[in-house]
Amino acid sequence: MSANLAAYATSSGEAFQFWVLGTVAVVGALCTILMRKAVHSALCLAGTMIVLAVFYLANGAYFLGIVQIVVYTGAIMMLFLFVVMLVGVTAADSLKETIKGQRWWAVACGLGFGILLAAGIGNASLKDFAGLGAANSAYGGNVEGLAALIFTKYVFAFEITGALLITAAVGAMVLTHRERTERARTQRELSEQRVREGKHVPPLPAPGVYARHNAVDIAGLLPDGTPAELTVMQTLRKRGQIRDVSTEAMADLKALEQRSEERLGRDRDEEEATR
Amino acid sequence: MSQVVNAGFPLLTATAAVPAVGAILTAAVPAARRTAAKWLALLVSLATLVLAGVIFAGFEPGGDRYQFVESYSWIKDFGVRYELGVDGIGVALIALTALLIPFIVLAGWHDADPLETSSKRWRPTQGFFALILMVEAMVILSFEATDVFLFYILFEAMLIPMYFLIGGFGDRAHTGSDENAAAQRSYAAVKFLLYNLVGGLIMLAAVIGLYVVAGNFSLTEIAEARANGSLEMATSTERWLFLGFFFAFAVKAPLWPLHTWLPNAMGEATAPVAVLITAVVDKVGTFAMLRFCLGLFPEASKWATPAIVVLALISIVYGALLAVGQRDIKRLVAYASISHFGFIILGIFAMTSQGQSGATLYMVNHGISTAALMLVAGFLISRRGSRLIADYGGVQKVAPVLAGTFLIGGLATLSLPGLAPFVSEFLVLVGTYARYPVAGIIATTGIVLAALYTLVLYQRTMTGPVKEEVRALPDLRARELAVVVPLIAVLIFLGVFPKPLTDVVNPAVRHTMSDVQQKDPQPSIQNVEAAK
Amino acid sequence: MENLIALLIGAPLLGAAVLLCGGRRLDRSGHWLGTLLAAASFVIALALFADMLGKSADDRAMFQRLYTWIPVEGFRADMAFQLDQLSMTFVLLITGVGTLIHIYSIGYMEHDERRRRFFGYLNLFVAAMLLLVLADNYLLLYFGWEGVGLASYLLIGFWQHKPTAATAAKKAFLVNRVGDMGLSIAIMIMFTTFGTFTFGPVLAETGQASEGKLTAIGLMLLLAACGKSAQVPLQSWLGDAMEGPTPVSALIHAATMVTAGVYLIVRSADIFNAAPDAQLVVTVVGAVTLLFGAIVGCAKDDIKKALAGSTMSQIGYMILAAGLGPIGYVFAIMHLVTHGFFKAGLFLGAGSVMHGMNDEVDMRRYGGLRKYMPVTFVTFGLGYLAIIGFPGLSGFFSKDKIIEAAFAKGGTEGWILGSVTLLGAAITAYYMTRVMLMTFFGEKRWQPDENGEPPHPHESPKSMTIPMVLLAVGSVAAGAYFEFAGFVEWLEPVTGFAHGHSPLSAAAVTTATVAVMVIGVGLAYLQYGRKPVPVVAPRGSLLTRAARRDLLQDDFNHAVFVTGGTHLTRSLVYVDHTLVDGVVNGTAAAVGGLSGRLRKLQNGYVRSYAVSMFGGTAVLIAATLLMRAV
Amino acid sequence: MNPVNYLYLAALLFTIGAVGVLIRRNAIVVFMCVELMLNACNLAFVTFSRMHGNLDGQIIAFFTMVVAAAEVVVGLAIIVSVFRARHSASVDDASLMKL
Repeated sequence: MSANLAAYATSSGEAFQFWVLGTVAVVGALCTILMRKAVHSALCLAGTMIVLAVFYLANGAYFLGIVQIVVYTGAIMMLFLFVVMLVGVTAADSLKETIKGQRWWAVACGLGFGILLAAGIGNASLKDFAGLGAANSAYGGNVEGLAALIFTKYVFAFEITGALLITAAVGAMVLTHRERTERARTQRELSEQRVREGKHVPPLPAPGVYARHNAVDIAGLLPDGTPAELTVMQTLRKRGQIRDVSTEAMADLKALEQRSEERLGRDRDEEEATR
Repeated sequence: MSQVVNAGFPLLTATAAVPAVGAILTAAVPAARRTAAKWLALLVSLATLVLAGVIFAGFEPGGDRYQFVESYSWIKDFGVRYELGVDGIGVALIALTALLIPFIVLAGWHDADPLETSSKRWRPTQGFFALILMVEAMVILSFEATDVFLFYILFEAMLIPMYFLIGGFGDRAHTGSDENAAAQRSYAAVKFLLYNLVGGLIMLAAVIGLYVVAGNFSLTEIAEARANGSLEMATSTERWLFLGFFFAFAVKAPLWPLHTWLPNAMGEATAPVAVLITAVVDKVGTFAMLRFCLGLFPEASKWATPAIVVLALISIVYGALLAVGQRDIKRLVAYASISHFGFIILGIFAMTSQGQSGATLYMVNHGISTAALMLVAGFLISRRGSRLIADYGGVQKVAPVLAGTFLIGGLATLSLPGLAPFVSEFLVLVGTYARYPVAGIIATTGIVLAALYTLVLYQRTMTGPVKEEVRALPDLRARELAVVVPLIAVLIFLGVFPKPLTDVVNPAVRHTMSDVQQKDPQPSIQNVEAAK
Repeated sequence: MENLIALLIGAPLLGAAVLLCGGRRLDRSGHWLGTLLAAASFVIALALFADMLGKSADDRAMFQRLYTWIPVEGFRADMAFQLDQLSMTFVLLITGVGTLIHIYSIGYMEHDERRRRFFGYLNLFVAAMLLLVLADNYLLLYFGWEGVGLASYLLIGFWQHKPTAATAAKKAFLVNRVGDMGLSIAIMIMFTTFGTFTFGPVLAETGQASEGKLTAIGLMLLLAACGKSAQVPLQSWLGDAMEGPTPVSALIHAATMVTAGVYLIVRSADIFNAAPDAQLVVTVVGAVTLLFGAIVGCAKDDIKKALAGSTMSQIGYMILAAGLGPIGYVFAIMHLVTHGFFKAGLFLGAGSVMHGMNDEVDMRRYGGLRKYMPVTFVTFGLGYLAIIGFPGLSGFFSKDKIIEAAFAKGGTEGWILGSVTLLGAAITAYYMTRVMLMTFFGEKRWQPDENGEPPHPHESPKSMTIPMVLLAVGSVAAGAYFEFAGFVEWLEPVTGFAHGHSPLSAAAVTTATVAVMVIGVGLAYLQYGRKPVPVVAPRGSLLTRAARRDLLQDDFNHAVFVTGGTHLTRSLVYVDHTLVDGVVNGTAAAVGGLSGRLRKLQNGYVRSYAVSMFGGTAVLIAATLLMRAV
Repeated sequence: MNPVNYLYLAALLFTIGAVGVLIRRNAIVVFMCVELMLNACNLAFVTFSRMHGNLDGQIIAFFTMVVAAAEVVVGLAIIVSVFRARHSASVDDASLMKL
């Protein structure tokens, strides 16, 4: 797609691209808000963003299109994913609404808002559009044009956003970083403490790792079949991400016993029959 | 008056600035130096008194209507000016305010001492005196303001220090638990604030309306424009604006049925603060009726007069009857004040020279007489620790000087001739009778009722057998005498020789009468002697 | 000489100021100072009197203008004095009797620790009373009028520790205030009618005013006079006022202050002359009070209250005379002066008796005192003879003239008024004889006081007896002196004088007067001289019982004004709290309730707030679009 | 095709984002929705830039991205802190503002 063409007219190719990718973008957006797992939402959002990057390119904003992919989708969304991991990637949100009427109000407002926006756009006289050909070629290209503006007209705003970014970086560090206020206790001290308190003197019990699950989030079962939460690591316990397989295990056990019973019964019957 | 005169020393600004600066300095005194704060406050108030004296002496009764004029542009876009000027009424009331504050400070000397249990860094004393001085500054400035907007700002701003004075420094003499008293106090303070805020809001609407109609805020310019016909105002517009202003002033004054905040506020506040409310701050309301209601809306004032006269009469009789029924000394004085404010408003709206002169004198005299009565009552209450009349009896026997001064304060309240309030009350009555004979006669019953509540109060507290609880009551101390004796001296002086006051008030009343285009009713017989 | 007028007032005023502000260091000398200043005032009065006598009859009035008291647009009240023959008469009476009573009080109040203050109040009273009679305008008169009311209040309640005294003082002031209302309304009407309230112009212009206005002024002045002079219907305070020390009763509530009403009416003679209706009401009030007081006086066992009833009745005579117009004014004043002498003497005598009887006031517990208190007996007896109108004594001359004038009113009115005055004279003789007999004659009925001490009657000290003697001399001689020295001519320039046309000859009236007097004395003798007097009062007839209770006036007042007023104030307090305050508080509660509901919208959920924001944005956009569309 | 369609798309995405902010409780997802709204705006800016024929719209979009990046950094840091303290990333749990 040549720059000139993109500048003042929309080719039928672009129209096709718009309708296809636009659909993808909307679906992605919808999935973002409807997926129960945050990680799925993030991935859907990333998809929408990539589609938007294509649209930027189609609109003659080459620099922004690349930045959208590299910075937004590549960096920011990945940051999201990191946080999702930290918070618990497997955690699925309940989509059940807890505030009375909230969902209906939200949808109603959204509908109304959207209609109003559309009405506003429809009302505006947007029939003529100039195209970017001249603007992009004035300094020899889109990037050069942007640079000319950023470093002249918008230089102060640019400098201030720089300051903002640094502040944000420092702020994020301050917020998340925890200064250790006391010396970390050595392993020796920890074990001595355990002995003194008389709790868990031996190492903590291992999780109930089955071959089938191969996971550390499954509590080991006590002899009566109830899960021992102590066996799961602290982080997962706090997140509430313990998978309880006790009922499953009990059911398995029961089935096993029944099967063996049957087997034994059949054997006995056969014995009796043979006798 | 449109030309701007800024020559010379800004005396009016200085008179308001001295207490304002004094308030800030007082507030800044370190926590440990309480006594220094008190003396500072007293000195500042005395300095203000000196300045007020200079104004009083320098005011030329025969000169311009507004004197000592200062005018500076303030908010250009809306034509708001910092414009000051005093007429005789303003001079009289500034003098009253400046005169009373030193006594209020002196009377409240120990009212805001921190309790022994309170923290060392807690500095109520500084705050108390600073707030009093701040109120003084605002009240004085509001008597001087000839710009409606400036006046409105002060009218409202005054509420803030008053709120803290009422809610923060209650009477330590109360019945029931401390928590209960604190709740009552905060109820009273909030009630005071709400009533006055609602009044102020309505006034704000009227102020804006006035701006829309007149295009500026200058009292002198608007009045002049109205007088020479260059500013036409539709009848209904004028009436609505008048009502907006009047409502705010009627709340402040307070006029029946907007009076119920006063007994609460005066009952719960300390006696000096109660005096501050009724003798100083409330005067802004009646003063503003004279200056703004009559000055800006003469036609509407005349239109509303019958209704207002009726309300004022109700105030007089109703306030007095309720005073008779009170069991609490300070609430009794509060209801008595409501009755007196009825007289003041009656005098203003009788639209006769005598009535308006009387009303103006009444404002001054009521301030002094109520101060005398209330402050002595405060001394009494602080001794016994109770506000209930029934808790006293026979005080006259153990503390004769206290009882004597209390009686004189009471006699001033019931307008005994020879004491200042008589002159004003009689003028109001005569002025009212001249225009509305029936109203005059009804108002006259007020003098019987005044005697009733005053003497019943005196009889129940001061006479009779000495009650056990009051047996050890000490008589007035030197500081307290220093408060009461000058006030009584002023009462007697103005009672037999009110000329210094009438000299400054008369020309102002003449101007007001010409504002409302009213002439005194002439006697039915033209007397040679009287014509002279 | 004119400049001395202010000094008349100034001397006792100075005394009052010094004594009341002076503090304890004056306790030992204060009474001398007070007496001295009162005497000084008397001396000044004598000097002015001498000066006045030297002038021609029409040129005797003197004026002194100090300064303008209240200068207001269209309203001027001067601090100015007028001393004419009428005022002079009063000034002499006030300062003369006042000085005597000051002297008497030195002895009477000797043991009271607050004697200094008592003298201060007495001086204050003298000053205020002088102001009242010297004022040259009604407003200044009002000043003095209230001033004497205040002094009366302070002196009745002098023994404030007694609840009865404090209540009596309050009652006196309040009832007087009702009268004062009349005076202030009268001044207001005057101001709107004449544009002034100075005596000269007002009285000179009465001819031009409408009769309705004048009648209104007259009635209002009468209301004032009723309050001050204890006339029906405002008489109820006088009996209670006897709670004050006896010298006070003598000076204020017998000789001077209570006669101020008479002064007011006589001073306003021109107004009343032009308002016959008002005059008629005046005479009716006088006649009713005359009988009322006399009946009450017959029933009281308290010696001072009996005398108080008598005072009321005698002032009734004066008011009646004043209501007769020019034929009566002079005699009203004449009776006023003679009454000042003998009633003051009687009260001082009563005080002397109480002084010797442990402050006992019940006459049923006296008896046979003439031997123990000879001076008191003689002086009291002379006063007694004077009041009942024993021929040749002062009361005889003055009362006889009033009775004569009453008949001279003419017509049916004249007959009725004349008969009433005659009847009054008979009752006067009766109750005064009763007092005399019960106190000084008969057997001893003395009872021990509450401490169980029996009384030891003794003659009072010289400081008390000398004033009594002097007053007795006045009681005996004043009438004859006035009769023959030309009292009528003295006052005529001020009050005017006219001879009435009596249907009865002067001799016939005199004979009738003496006859009814003898009948009254005789009846009393039959009842109290021949029979022993019981110590405990018998139940008595219905009238007696009513009279003991002041003919139920107090009961009426209590039922109507006190009880009614209490209910009214109570209900108003309730209304104020619930209704007036309630409306406002109700509004506040409504707002509070509404905000309580609205508060629930603030559920703290960010998302909920976000919906509001979002919805708000939508509404804003809609509004913008609509505005553009419009 | 008229480029106005891009604007309609932007409006649609913005609305979806807004609704998402309102109905999701997970703070991270809420943030994602905010990002979606910002992106929708950017799309509008870019389209306007094309319509007007100058690059200012793109500049604004660029600044939006920068600010969004800063916002995300701080916002996520806050989420992490809150999560540490309360073991929850639900915005409904932070409802201390109610009376």
